[in-house]
Amino acid sequence: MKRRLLLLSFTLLFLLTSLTGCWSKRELDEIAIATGLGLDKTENGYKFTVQIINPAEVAAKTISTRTAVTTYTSEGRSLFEALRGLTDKAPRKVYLSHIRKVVFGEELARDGISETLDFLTRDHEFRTDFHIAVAKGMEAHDLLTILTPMEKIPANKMYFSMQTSSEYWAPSLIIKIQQLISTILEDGKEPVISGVYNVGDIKRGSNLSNVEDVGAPTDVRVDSLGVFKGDQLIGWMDQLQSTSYNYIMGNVKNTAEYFECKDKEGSITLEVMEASSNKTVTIKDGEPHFNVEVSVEGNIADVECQIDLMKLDTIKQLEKHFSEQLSILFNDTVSDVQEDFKSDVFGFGDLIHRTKPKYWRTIKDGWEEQFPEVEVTVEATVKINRTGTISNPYEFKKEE
Amino acid sequence: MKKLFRLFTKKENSEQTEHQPTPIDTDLPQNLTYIKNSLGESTDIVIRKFKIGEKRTVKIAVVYTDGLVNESTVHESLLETLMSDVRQTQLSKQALNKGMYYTVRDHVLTAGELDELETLDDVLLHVLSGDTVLFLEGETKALCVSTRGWQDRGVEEPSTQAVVRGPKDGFTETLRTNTALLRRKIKDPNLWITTQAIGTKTKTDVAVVYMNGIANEKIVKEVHKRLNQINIDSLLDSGYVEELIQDETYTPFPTVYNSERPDSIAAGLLEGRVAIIVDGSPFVLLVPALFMQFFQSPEDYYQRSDFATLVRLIRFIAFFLALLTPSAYIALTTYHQEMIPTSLLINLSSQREGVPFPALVEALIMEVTFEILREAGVRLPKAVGSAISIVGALVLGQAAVEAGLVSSAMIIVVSLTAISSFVSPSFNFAISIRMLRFLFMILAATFGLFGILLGLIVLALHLASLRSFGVPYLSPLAPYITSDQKDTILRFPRWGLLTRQRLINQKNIDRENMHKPKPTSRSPKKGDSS
Amino acid sequence: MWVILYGVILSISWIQIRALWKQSLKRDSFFYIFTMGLSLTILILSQLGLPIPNPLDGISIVYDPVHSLFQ
Amino acid sequence: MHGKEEINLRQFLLFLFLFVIGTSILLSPSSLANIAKESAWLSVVVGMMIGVAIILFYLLISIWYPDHNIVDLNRLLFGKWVGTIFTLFFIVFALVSAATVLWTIGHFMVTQMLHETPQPFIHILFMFVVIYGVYLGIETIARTSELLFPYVVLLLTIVFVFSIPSMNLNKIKPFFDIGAQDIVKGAWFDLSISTFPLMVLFMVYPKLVQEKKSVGKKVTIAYILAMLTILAATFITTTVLGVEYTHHHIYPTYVLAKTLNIEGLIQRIEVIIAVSWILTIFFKLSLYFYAAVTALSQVLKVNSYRSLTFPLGIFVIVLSLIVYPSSIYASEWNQTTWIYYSATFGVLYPLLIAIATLIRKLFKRS
Repeated sequence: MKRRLLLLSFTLLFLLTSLTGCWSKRELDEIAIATGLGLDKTENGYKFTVQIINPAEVAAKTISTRTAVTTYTSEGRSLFEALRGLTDKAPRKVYLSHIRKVVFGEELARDGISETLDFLTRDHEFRTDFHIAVAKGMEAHDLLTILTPMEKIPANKMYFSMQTSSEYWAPSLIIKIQQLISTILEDGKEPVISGVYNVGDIKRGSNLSNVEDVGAPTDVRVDSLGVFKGDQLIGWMDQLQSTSYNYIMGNVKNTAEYFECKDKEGSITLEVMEASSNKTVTIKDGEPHFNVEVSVEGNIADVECQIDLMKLDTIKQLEKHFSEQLSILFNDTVSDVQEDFKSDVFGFGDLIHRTKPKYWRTIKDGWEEQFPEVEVTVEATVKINRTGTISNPYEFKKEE
Repeated sequence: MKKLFRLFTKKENSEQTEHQPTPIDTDLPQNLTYIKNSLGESTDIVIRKFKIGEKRTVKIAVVYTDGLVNESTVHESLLETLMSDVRQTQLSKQALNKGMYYTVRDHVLTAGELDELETLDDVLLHVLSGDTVLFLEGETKALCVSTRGWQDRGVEEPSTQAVVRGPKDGFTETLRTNTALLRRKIKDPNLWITTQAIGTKTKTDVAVVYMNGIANEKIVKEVHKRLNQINIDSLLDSGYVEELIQDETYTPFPTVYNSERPDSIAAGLLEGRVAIIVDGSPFVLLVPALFMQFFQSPEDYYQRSDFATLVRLIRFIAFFLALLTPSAYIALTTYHQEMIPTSLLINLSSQREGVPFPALVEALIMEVTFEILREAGVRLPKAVGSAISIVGALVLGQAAVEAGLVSSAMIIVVSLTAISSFVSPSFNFAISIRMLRFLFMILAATFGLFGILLGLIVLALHLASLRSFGVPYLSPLAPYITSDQKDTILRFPRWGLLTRQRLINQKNIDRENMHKPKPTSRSPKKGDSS
Repeated sequence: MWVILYGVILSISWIQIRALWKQSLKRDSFFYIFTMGLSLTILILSQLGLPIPNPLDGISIVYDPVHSLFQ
Repeated sequence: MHGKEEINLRQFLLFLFLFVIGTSILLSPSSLANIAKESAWLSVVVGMMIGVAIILFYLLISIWYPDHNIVDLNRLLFGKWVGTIFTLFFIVFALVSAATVLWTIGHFMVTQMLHETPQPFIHILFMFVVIYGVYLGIETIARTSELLFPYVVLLLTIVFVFSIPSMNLNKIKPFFDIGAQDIVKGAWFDLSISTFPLMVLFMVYPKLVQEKKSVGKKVTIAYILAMLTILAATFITTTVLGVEYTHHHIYPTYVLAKTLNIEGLIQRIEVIIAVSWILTIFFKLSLYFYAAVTALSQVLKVNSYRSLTFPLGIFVIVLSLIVYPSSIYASEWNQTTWIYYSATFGVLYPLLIAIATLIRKLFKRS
């Protein structure tokens, strides 16, 4: 009896599920996979641009004349409204879980991005593994229309070039949403977001002919950092500043560092293999003093001036020279940031909070005004490990 | 179950009332007429009447079934002795005084097995089993000589459960051959065999085989009890017995193990299990059967232990693949696209462009097609079978993709499932996986991974609720028994397998107690100390 | 959808109650019918959009003083 | 067919483990990060220490009364009428707990995985599985727990181990900055979800704890392991996601798994957390439900608790549909009422039993 009852109940249950289920079902050919998302400000709301993959083109084995991606744009008073507004333009439901890149238009970034961040984390379709960037000096919408060579999907191109450059090139930095939100929420810390901008003509970039050229005249670059205060963009760091910022934050993994030779013509380039930074704070007379130690280890990669690398002394001199150069650069950057942006992107306030919580409580409210005045010393130490596969540079006779 | 038993007991009562055995009459012709009438004058029944004795005064009749008896035995040790040898021999008077019946019984018949029968029903049964029955005029008893001997298949290599390494003999349809095969493997007085006939019409011999002292007595008793409760007209294969004695009727999982391999059954007996051999079936049953047993092949014990463990792991993986691949594919592609890596998702979705059916229907079409092909492959004559199924699969698969009916990823999914489902060393276990697969597909199509997970929980609950002859089906995993893990998923080296499973036999745990032979040690001191 | 669900519930109940009745477990079947009736009534009422008192609100009322005490 | 059902000590310990981590592994980090901020992990440690004392107390009671489950105990100590009323309170507690747990799983599925599916149907499907399990009996559930437990551990380990590279200890600095009051508050909240309800377990199976001599040690170890799992979940989520981000999410552990990405090889594995959570919650819900059904069947003196399983299961479904009107109500209720409600049964009630026992002993002596 018991058996039969259970058998029956489960048959009925299966019947129930099979007859009525499938609420959340989306067949693969019913969804439009979005890889890039652009958010812009308009007069009365937001402009929402999605870059959608055309799977048949991406996976196609034959060359066709259609593009691998399509962008759709819609406007709405809120982001969700704009997203739903897409349904009358896009033939399928836009699926956001595979977004690789979210780009804010500069105008929106300057106005503040916190409202959009709410949407980006509240909606369950968004994952957390996409990169965030700001379109430098342009609308996110325009940026997303640029077609890129090699990588058929432009958002992927941005994603991957950022991924590689963050590993091998100091100025760029990957920012993910969870990091961004924590930074905005927590006291004594301001965020930076990497900037994306185009080179070449935008109109040309959105045409398939752009990728048919060997040189691809229009392309996308990812090497600059936008400084935020709270959730508002207030300015851009140049490449050197971005590099220093990453050194100070300990974000650098592997990069190249160019130095002028001391007393001689030419240059030496250091391949940085390891870099770390250590920030400490001491309080003297109720004023915080910050001390940042950046230690850099690397190999000599490229020597373009005549020096004797085989001498231990030379290496020591080089190390000293490099350390000085870097220290100057870093200190300049910190003071520039303090003066120009007045935004604590280095997280000095957070450092006090974490290490000296009691003191932090006393200065917490005035930190914003206090930050530009605090004393920061950055000290860089460079260590050279190897000199590459050859010892001394070749002495080629140069024809005058 | 209870209802089932009730059904049997009812039948038994009605059977008893209508059946009354007919005694053997002193009148020989009357007996013979009765036999002829009972059997409808069947042409394969041979009745030979003649007279014996010095003066040829005693009428005698020999009855046997043509084809079931060993002709030469009947001729040489029965007819010849009776008709010619008896006359030539001088029997002592004392012997003759007792009457011809006793003379024949004690002095004449040279056959090994001899029985006395008192009712005509017994006579019929023995005649139909291949024995030869002698009637003497004026006697109420008949002599039954065992002359069984018929054409049988002979011991061949088993067609299922093939192994690369290991014995290649398989059970046959003849009960005696099968018991002999077991005896040849286990020459121990404790190998006990009891036989009973089941089936009111077929009178099939069913033998219960177990190792006395090793097998759990409770289980042996339970087997006998359940066998005695069977009351059915026919028993054509061990499958009948399996279905009638299993603990749980409504389960897709087999709770009785069957094998064609004497080595596998012998190993089971030595572990303390009970074997049931049914005459006429080369498949011998083994109880209690546990879930883990269906992942174990006899070959595991003939190969090196590390390899055997690896193979068992592969069988587990294949089990889950066979059960879940289509449903996981459906769930991922229709509900959880966020879990598929982007590039793979793009590929999959480009394949699905233009496929008219939802993923579930697509999967069902292909799975059902595969099942049809498989069934056809089994039923078709061997010569065409494999060719047709291969061509069918290739052509159907290829054409279906090209026609845009299914996506090519689905073909991969279905083939992976199909191949995985044949990895299980036990055929009937694979069937249960195949059935459950469809349920999981429906669950996946309605609730995605949540549905699959709930299905798995229900499956686990169901498996945990099963018992095979009192032993929890999932043991030794649940309830977990540490000492039995040595031969469950892992297969320890033989030196680690010196105990028997806990739940199957409670008393006689140790298999053997000896030390591992070490190679002759080079330093004699060390050797001495060990 | 709900109709099918009610169908499932009722058919399962029917089988179970019949089984209980056959074993002449009257007490069991009475409480079966009682609890099932109660559950189904509340279910139907909530389906009809009638406000069902939430037991948690009741518990909250009891514990509110405790909470304010600790606060 | 079914005699007195018994489970062994190992199965009891598994129940204890699964019961403790049941809901808390996914829910606790968020609320703890809200209450105790950077010291959330410290709250769990404090909770663990208090918790050990509490479960040893439960153990003591069940050693006093090995043959009495909660219904017998109530009748024995408080008399027929008062005892029955106490039992009814207990049944309501178990049913309400079951309903809230069921609501939680439904809400989780709807917000995170099955967005468009109506929540009632998830409740119904899940509860049907629970009813099936309870119908098959506690032995079956115990065996199932033995079968599935390795998977729960394996999956959680995968998530935890792969999160280690992205941990940043700076995110939980400053240590000990928060007042002791808030840490204790956090500990209490953690106990209210994980430990106080354990009373249900000890009251329903008092027989088990008699089995072996070292039972106290084993129970303590199992409990500490479970709390360490919660500690790991809290610690890792706060160090990876940061305190603010953690408490802004309802299911931070799930978000944690979402952020995992090990060199592109191991990514998109949040379903692992969902799977292990559904498994643990299945056992927690089954145990609550089993406790309610058996207690009720004992009060009503019916032949077998099985006959009440299905109707009461439907009742739990109905209850789960109305208990929490929204997730805000849920978290509010959990933090303002539940912590006292569960403490009533987790602390006050055992104390009452202890006092009653002492009084009884005194009376007997005199």
